[in-house]
Amino acid sequence: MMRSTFSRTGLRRSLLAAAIGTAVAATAVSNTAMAQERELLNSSYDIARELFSAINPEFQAWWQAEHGEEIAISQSHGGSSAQARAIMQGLRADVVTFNQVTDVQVLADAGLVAEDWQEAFDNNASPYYSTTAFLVRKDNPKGIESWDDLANEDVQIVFPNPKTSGNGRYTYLAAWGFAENEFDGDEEQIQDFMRTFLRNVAVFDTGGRGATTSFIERGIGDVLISFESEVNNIRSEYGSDDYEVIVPPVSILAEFPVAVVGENAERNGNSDLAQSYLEYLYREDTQRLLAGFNYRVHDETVVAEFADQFPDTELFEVEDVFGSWEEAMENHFEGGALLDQLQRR
Amino acid sequence: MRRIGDAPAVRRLLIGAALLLSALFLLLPLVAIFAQAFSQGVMVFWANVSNTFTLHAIGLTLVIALLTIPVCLVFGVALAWLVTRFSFPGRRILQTLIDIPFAVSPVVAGLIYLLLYGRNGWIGSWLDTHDIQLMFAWPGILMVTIFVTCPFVARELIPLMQAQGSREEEAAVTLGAGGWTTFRRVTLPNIRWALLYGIILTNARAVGEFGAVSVVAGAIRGKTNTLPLHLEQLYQDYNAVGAFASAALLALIALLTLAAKAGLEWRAARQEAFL
Amino acid sequence: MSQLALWRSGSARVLPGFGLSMGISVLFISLVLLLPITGLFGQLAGLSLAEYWAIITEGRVVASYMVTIGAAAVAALVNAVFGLLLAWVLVRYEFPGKRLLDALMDLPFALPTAVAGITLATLYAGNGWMGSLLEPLGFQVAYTWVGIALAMAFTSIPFVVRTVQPVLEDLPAEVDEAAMSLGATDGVAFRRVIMPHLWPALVTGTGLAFVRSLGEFGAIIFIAGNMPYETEITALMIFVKLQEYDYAGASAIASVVLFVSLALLLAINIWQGRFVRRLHGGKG
Amino acid sequence: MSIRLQNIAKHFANTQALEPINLDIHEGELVGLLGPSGSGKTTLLRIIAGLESADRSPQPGKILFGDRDVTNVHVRDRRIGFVFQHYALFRHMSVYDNVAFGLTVMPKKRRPSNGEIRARVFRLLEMVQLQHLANRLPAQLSGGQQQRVSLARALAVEPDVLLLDEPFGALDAKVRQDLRRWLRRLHEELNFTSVFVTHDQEEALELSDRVVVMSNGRIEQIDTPEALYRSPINRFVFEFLGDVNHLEGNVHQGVLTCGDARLNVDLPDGNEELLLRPHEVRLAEQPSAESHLPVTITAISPVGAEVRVELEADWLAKPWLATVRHADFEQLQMRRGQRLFAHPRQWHRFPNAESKVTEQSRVA
Repeated sequence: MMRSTFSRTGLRRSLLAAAIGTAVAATAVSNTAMAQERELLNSSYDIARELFSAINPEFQAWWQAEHGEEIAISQSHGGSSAQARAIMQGLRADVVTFNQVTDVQVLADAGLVAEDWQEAFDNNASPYYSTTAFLVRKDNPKGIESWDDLANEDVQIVFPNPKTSGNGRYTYLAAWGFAENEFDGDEEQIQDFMRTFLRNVAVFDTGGRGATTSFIERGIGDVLISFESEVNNIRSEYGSDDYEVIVPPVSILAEFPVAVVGENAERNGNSDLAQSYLEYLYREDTQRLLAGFNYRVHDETVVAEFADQFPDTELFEVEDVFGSWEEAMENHFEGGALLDQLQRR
Repeated sequence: MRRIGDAPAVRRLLIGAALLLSALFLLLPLVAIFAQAFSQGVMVFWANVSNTFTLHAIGLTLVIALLTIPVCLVFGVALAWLVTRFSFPGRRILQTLIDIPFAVSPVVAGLIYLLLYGRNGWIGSWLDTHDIQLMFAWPGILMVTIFVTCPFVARELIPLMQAQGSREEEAAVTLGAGGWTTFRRVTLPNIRWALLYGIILTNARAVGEFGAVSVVAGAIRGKTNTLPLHLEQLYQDYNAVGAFASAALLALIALLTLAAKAGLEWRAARQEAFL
Repeated sequence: MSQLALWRSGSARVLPGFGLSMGISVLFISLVLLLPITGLFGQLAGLSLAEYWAIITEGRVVASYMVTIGAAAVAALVNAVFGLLLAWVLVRYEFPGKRLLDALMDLPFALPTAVAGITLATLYAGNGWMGSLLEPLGFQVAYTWVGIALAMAFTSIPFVVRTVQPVLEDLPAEVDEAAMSLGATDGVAFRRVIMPHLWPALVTGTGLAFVRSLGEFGAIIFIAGNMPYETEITALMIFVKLQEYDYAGASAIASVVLFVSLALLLAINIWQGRFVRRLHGGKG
Repeated sequence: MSIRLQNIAKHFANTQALEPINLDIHEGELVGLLGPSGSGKTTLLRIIAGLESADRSPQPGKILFGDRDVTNVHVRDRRIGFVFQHYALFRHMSVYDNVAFGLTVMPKKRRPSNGEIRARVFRLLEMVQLQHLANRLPAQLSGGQQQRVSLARALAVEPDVLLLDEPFGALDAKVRQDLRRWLRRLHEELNFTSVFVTHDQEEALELSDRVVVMSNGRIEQIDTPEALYRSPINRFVFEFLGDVNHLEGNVHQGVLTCGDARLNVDLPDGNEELLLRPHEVRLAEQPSAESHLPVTITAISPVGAEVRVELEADWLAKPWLATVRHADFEQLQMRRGQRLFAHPRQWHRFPNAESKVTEQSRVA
């Protein structure tokens, strides 16, 4: 009797403790949320976290100086497509800074972003750009210099799955663009090349960072294909002695489009802030910061400063080879389209 | 007493095999987590853990777990009481329905909530016009967490309450006890260990859920990042040590959970031995 | 309505709380479980039967079924053996560290799957602790279907152990003794006397482990390699469809997994019920 | 097959379950191990079976079946039949499969052919009168039927000895009676050596050729039922074998007094406790010169061969029980509340329970 009363009180006590804990923790969370005044949410692709972690404080300071207002900036990162989907389903992002035009276009089609969004900012609303480049192991043992070397029999490639990653799609389109040029548009040869290229893939991670982990941490493959900015960042992160960056002579222009999510920004009362935030990306200082992260930029002064860092490369645009992003998506990436056909066994 | 498989050679072989396999299969991953977390020293580990975003993720994770538990508790007890104490048409169907969360892949679980409560969903669009946001905010995380954890308490209780039968409750009712009194004084003492075990399982899953939460959380660092999401982001950011530091925290929660469970079982066994 | 009143007045309604518990249960199940599921079928309604069929029988998706089911089957079978061994050792023997081993059994349930995923990938990659031992022997685990099966086995082992353990505990010592007194050797007694009692639990546990493996995503995705036709699991195909904004396609594939899983769970429930009734009399 | 136990002892942790025991059981004998729970009788049976092993220290014991030393022989090779208290039938096997089990698990060279197994199983089922239930599962049988299956199963392997652990303990009185009689007949027919455990003295006395009375891990007495009942070796045996009435008082000059009760005894002065069986108490309307033991009837049970009468008195700590012939019962017109005088026909006395030596009685 004694015993059972005892443990019943014990039970009650632990439930009580749990309830109190909940209340305390809940207040703590809501406090952090309440503490800020205006708050801008930037929804971005998954590998831009460090980049915007560097830009945001600069912008906050600038805005404070200009407008005397303290603001907060939140970041949401994920696969660019997943981010767009989340916004369509109600993620209240004020601005998007993506790595693929189609993902912004989806929002425009849904009416969340102005239809003429590409005209809203300079350079097709792409404050910086990059291309697709290779990261190879020390001394480049497989002698990889360009895309055709990737179709060699003994080469193992690592890049993210084009189905799940914008980064992976760029790689696929870049290889295709190269082949288109190399084989003068001979569809059969292009497809043969692409088939071999895809067969050399060792691992298809779902995102860019997963591919990096496979290549660096797990030691898989001879070459990692990713954005030029990314491979340079990886090299400086993991040691310039162990890896080399190869920028192929021909590659694709990867635009990093930005847009204000009009509906959300308006609703959040952040329209002015959102506009300024994206404009801020074009300022010389910011462009320098972007170049520091190995992105190619448009500002003449900064371009001159960083000329050594970015080798001259022939960059073709998606529109040049594939007509438009819509056509590229439809012909290559949709279920049953070329990518699926090329991978069929 | 002699039993099958008692021969020393057999015994040693089986125990050895079990220990070896468990060590390789279960213990080694656990060790690896902590080894990775501390691979650059305690200070780096501590820096990662005491980071604002990590702390926030811990806080959010715990709040979600603590809010999930009472909901699952009420539902689990109500359902167990219903299907073990009454017979009515559709009882078996109810019992199978609670298995749905086990059959649904967590990513799909997140998706179906998103489709319903997201801006384009038929409830979500109504909510949106009234400026109520559930998805990509903590209520959404809570909702999917409840979805994936709701079977645990019920599943623990149902077999036990079935085995115990309703004789004791009937006796209480004949003695004039009311419903609540009967439950509190007769039923609850009998099921409390199973109940606590159910809560522990619920808690473990609520703390660790990744797939479903990742779909509805929106991954806003410092706002809707739970610990498992935070871990994944750190991993994505080449911060393997940071990721494993978070993993170590989650593993620590897991270990505490296991310890709590072992403690409960031990207590329950001891109590049984006394009776 | 009158029917409701009829079974309300039945003799089984001695205990209080029927209305309350029914109310809570039905409300909860409707709101939390059924309502969202309708969203899934809402998506399916937008597809014609032919479209639905085309999506779920697409070559790459079918290949992913093969990979998923194959790996889940291997994982379940491995767990059946390993789980039985562990349950046996935990119930039948006393040895130092037994309580620790017992507690360890729940680790895969308690450990978030994402954590399990990155940890297993780290361990079994070519340069990981296990991988560096196994790969020189020509045995590659990470990024092959073996890795998938491994991750599945890890996340589902407790199902087998925890369903077999109580049954084994409840098996009276006399069953062993009767078999031995009749001259049966350990092997024969185990096979013919003990196993028949364990079958329902073992099949249930293995079945649950299998169902769990079919849906697992977080733990597998890091170690799978995700090569089309080779190491892509069905959950990834759903994920891919989501990335393509193809909700209907995702729902279609998800519905296949859902139906298979539910059918299996139902089959397990029915089979187990029948078995238990047979052994314990009742409506034999 | 005879059974010989030499120096068999058993410890469980710190408790001595069996003190070193020696016991000889002759071929064809049916021996009952009788004692209260915790007396070590089941442990002893399980040691004979090989389900438990006897202590190896301080001195190793020895178990012989005939000339065969089975001390270190595994239970499965001892050629015993064991009938469990709760039957321990294999729930997933039919009655037929249960009985056939022992035959089907024999090593190939000893195993009878399928036809022979079948014939033997049906012969056994016929013997236990269950051939019509061969295909049933154990859960579909009554307790008595299950016990008979259990017995048939144990006999199927033609054991050297048959061991039964409280074989009828879980059955109701009527079924017990039938089974007891039936087992006795079976034993006489087949003439195997059997040992059974029971805590029911009636069962032990009725069934056994010899009874081994045990308490606290010791053998108190081994004897035929008759000898045991007539001349129990000590107070424990006496008390355990049947109902006992106590008479405690002070003896002074050959008269024992207790309150207003008196009894002439031929004993030295001092405190004494006398024990009487119910049938040793005679009831009369008058006291006698020898005894003055006034009692009142508090309960009467006229069921059975004799009438059982419960008696109370101020001088009694516990009520007495007397068995009276129906003729006497009618003659005295016994009814509740009636005052009578008790006259011991005989009494017993164990002056020193510990040293368990003396047994005295006297015809009154």
